[in-house]
Amino acid sequence: MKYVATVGGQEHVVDVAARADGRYRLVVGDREWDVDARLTAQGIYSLLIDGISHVADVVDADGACLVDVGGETYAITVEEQTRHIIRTRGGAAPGGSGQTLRAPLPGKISRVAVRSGDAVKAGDTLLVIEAMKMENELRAGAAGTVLDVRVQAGQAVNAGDVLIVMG
Amino acid sequence: MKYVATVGGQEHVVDVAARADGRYRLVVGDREWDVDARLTAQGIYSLLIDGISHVADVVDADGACLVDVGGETYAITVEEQTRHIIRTRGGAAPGGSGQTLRAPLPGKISRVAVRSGDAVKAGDTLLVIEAMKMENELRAGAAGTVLDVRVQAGQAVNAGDVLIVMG
Amino acid sequence: MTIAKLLVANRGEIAVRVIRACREQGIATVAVFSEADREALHVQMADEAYAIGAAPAADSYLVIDRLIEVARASGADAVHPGYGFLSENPRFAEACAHAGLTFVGPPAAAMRALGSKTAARNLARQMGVSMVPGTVDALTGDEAAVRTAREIGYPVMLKAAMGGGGKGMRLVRQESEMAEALRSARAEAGAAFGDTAVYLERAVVEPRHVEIQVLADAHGNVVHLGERECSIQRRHQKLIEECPSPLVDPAMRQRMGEAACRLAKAARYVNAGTVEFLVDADRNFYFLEVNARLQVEHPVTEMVTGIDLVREQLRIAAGEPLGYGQADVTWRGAAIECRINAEDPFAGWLPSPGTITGLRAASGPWVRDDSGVYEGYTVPRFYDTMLAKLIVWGADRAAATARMRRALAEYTVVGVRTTIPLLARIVAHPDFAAARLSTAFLERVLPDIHANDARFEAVAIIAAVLAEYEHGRRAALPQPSNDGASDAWRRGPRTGWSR
Amino acid sequence: MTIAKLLVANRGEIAVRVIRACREQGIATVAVFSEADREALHVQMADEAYAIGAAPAADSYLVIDRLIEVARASGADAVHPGYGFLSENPRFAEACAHAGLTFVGPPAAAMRALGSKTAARNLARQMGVSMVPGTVDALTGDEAAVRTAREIGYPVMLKAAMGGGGKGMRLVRQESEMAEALRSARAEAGAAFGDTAVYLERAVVEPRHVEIQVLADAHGNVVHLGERECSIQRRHQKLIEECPSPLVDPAMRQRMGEAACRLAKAARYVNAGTVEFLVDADRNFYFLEVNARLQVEHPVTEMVTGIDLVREQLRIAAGEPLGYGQADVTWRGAAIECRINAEDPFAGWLPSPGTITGLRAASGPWVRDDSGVYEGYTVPRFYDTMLAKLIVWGADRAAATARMRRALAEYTVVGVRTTIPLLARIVAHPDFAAARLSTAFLERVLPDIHANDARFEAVAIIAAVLAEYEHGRRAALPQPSNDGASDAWRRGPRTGWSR
Repeated sequence: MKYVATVGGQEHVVDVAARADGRYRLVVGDREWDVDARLTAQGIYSLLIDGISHVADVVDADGACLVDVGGETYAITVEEQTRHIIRTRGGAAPGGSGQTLRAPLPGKISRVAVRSGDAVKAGDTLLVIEAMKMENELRAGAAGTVLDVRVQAGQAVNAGDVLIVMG
Repeated sequence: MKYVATVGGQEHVVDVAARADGRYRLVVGDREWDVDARLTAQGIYSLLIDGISHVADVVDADGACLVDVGGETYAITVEEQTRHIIRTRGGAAPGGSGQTLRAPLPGKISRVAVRSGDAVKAGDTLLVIEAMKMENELRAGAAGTVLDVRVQAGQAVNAGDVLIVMG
Repeated sequence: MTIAKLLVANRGEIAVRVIRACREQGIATVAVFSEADREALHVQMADEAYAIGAAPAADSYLVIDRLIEVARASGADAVHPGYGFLSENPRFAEACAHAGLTFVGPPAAAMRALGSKTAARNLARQMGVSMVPGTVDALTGDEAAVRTAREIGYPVMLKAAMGGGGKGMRLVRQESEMAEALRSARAEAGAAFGDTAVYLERAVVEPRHVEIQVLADAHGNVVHLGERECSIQRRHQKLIEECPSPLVDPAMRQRMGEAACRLAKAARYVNAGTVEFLVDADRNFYFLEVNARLQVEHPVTEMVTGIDLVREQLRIAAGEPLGYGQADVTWRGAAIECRINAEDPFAGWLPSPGTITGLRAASGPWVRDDSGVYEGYTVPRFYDTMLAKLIVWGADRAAATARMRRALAEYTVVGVRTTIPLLARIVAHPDFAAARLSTAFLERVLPDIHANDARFEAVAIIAAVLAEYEHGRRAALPQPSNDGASDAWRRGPRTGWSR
Repeated sequence: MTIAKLLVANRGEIAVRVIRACREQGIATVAVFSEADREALHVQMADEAYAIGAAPAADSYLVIDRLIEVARASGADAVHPGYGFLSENPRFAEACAHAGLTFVGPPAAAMRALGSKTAARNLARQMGVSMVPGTVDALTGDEAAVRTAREIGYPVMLKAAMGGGGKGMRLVRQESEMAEALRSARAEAGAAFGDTAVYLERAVVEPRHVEIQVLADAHGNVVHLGERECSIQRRHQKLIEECPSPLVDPAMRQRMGEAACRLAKAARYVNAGTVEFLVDADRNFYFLEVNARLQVEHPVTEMVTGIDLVREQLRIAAGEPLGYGQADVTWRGAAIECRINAEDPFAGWLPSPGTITGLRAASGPWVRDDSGVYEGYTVPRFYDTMLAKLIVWGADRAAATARMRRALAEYTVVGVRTTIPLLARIVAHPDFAAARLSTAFLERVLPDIHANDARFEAVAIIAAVLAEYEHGRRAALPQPSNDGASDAWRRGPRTGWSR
């Protein structure tokens, strides 16, 4: 079974085969790995690779999965190779486009700093969202023009809600 | 929905109804209870009853379930009332009969103290099963005659295996 | 007036901490919970628990009348406010007194004399405790703020009069920042303490934060339990605290302790309190404020002195004398506390509410986990982000540091992002080992600290692909029967896969 | 000869304990595991882990050659044996030495002089340490046993020469019981230690078990860390241990400590060791045996002295001097340890292997959980039943006792039966509070201890019926899609129900 794993913009082709003894044979790029892997608890994996013991936590985070191992965190997208080829030939990028500002977490809009038509430069405060008793400023990632403001101060929003559309 | 809960030989008829707000109304015998119950983790329940906070662990143990609450443990059998009526009218007793000695846990038979035909009195050692580095003596619960010995020393057994049949 | 049943007017780990202390003293406990907290750990651990209102604290944990009502109805004879919320609100202390409830904390009068920073600064001045120059009273308006700032010179610090934990604090580098700083400081102060009053003082550059723990009984006995250093902060929120301070020697400890006790006596203070100081590069200490309550970081003092601070609070509130003097207080070894918050330090410190799907707390020798959460718990978005406090003790600071590194490496939280990876990097940083501490520590070392390097990337890829692979295999399996499915729900999951 | 990488020749909580100490010392760790232990916690916590054979210890954890082979192949330069298994086997110590591996424990010679109880009794006699009358050497045959028993008079105690933890011990009340007692004692000793030798001594009636912890470095420095009382036992298996002993005052501690150090010096003992004594009703102490290894109950000594015993073992093995003397050893407060075993004390103490489907360990102030298990772990049936050790510290014995009651009430293990309910009842028993302790304590109080009373029966019925009710409702729900099912597997369970 072949997959494409994308981490940090880098794509890796990974071939997996389960062995009779519950171990796995993986080929990542041109390197082969013999892995003894167990799911010891929900989302917590014990991996023995060439005698080295790793504990890796794997959780889904919209589309990608987050892997914590050895105190490091990696955001990795894994797709079956065939699906990956089809999708990339199609050319549509995964996830939301950079043109819309979405709520990164549920909370309450405490202040909106722009209105539609405003020209903003990178780093300008667009709005402030209050969650868990902290005011979190959301700033423009790049220069642009505000096309539409979908929320107003005092409004409660859920993670992923579109807040502002930029042009 | 009506159930029969059996604990310590005592049968209790229990009527349950879920409420809109996620609470429950139970009638046990002639007493009514308003219960706010949550499954906060696998097998661990938080119950608020008249403001008193209880944490109860409920696990299945062949047929019955074991409930740990407030440092006490209760073995309780719960059946739908209709099923209970049918079964009891049938008259078949639940669980294994006292005539057979079954292995209480997986292990290895380290010694068989009787052979078929032997007459034994209550408390006589029938056999010794070794598990977790301890020798556990199984003794006769009452006087009787050994009809059949199904195992021999050195043999590995699983929990529930019939070891000896008594008459 | 012994205490038989106590209401805990708080939530999270501190509510659990108080419940544990009560249980050990044979005191029955009453928890209160908002609509968001029905499944919180403190509700499960208390003997009784009652709903007090909607999720926002202003509609539940801050509603004095409701708390008094529950205390009365449940037959409680005492109230512990924890920290934050109403813990330093004299009106709450008075309401308890009027209702005949023992308030486990200082009397309202002492709270007024010390709990308000401005009042405390007045008293400290009278008692000859050195202070950072600034306004003694709350600022009346923006003009006054600008005027005073000009007098004492920028940078200046805005602080909430009722403040604690850095809420409502703002550093103002120049006059142009003053208006916005005042607005947000007042807003935050209002939300956190129900009082928008703020004051102003000169900002000491790269100070160290050192505080003295004080215990005072109702009979006039006052002792100090030495200091805690809490210099590692972000936006005035403490991240890591330790006892003793690597900076403080016995002589300095004695001087700071005496100043703190002098202040407590002058205010007729009773119960546990903390006197905070700023310490400059020349080891001069300046009075900062008094926290008229239990501190988040109280455990490091407990581990080193062997004194159970919550137990002492309960004894003092019940009118018992301390029963020991300053000479009986001894310090052994070193303790460090790390605050584990549901924030992602590598994604702009965004709060990370959600369900904790996996949890393995650190444990073992001299590791203490003061937690408010459990596996399966959903962290609500309405309250502060602290999940747990990880405390370690060691024979010396080096041993405690090594132990904290070990414990942070063990501590596994799956499902929500936490500050653990950042804390691990801080504790491993040479500046931490060398105790090069100041409130600017974090800003200074953050550039050396990276979200991750590639050393485990291959392992991560393998884990991710195997998860996806098994995911696919599972999906291909035949469906379990109704019984199978519901038994799984009932008996606990098959963590199968290679079983 | 500093230690860079250490192989832990053990499993369970003690392997985890050693790995933690190594991590704190910057020593890399190598775990070994049998076929039954691939998913054990020590395998996950170590830096490296290697399979060493089949599930039975005789085919894995007791195979000296295999352990040496793994140590060599992994590049380890030291071996820690933990307790039990090969920890007191001089042939293992020698095999390590021959392979150029530092053995973290006493030299083989000292082991032979003390590790064998019969040899130790000879030495103790020479050193003038008082002893219970009995045979000095291993019994040659049944006749010899019967003869000696007649001489010293019944009741007598059979003990394994290589013994520890009560394995291979039998009380013989009269001659008719001798044959069966010898048979089973030898069988148990053979299985546990690979040596069937047993000896015999007079049984002291209702003795108290008090032991002295000793530390000796390679340079002739020997100190004792005071005593532990381990009188609460079942079938010579310790259940609850504490430090200090309520019976021992400073003078008695000094006398016992000096006797223990004298013995250690005479045997040229190096590393951590324990000298066990029986104490009779008149507070006379009799030498019992030496445990030439780390004890299960070492944590209570650690909590009271502040000395990390495993760290000291590693330092001593590396050739470092202790660096402190007897006068530097101080004791603060009291500590208690409870052993949490997978046994059902209310069902004939039957071992209860199985999967731990739910686990909430006790935590918070001065609570230490030394555990070898985790939620989702399946307890194998091949090894001893100990899951974890729960240790608490308090300012005095009363505070520690109250804390242990609190901690045991918190400790939740779902899926396997444990000794927790019994431990909770013992710690709550008036005889425990009054320290009326002896090795007969358990037999004496068991009649007062009941599996349960009816006080929570109604709540239990409600919980059981609600579980069944929701079980039925779930079964009635439409099946989740493939994706739903596998996502649940992948993301962690929906603990839904009222969510």
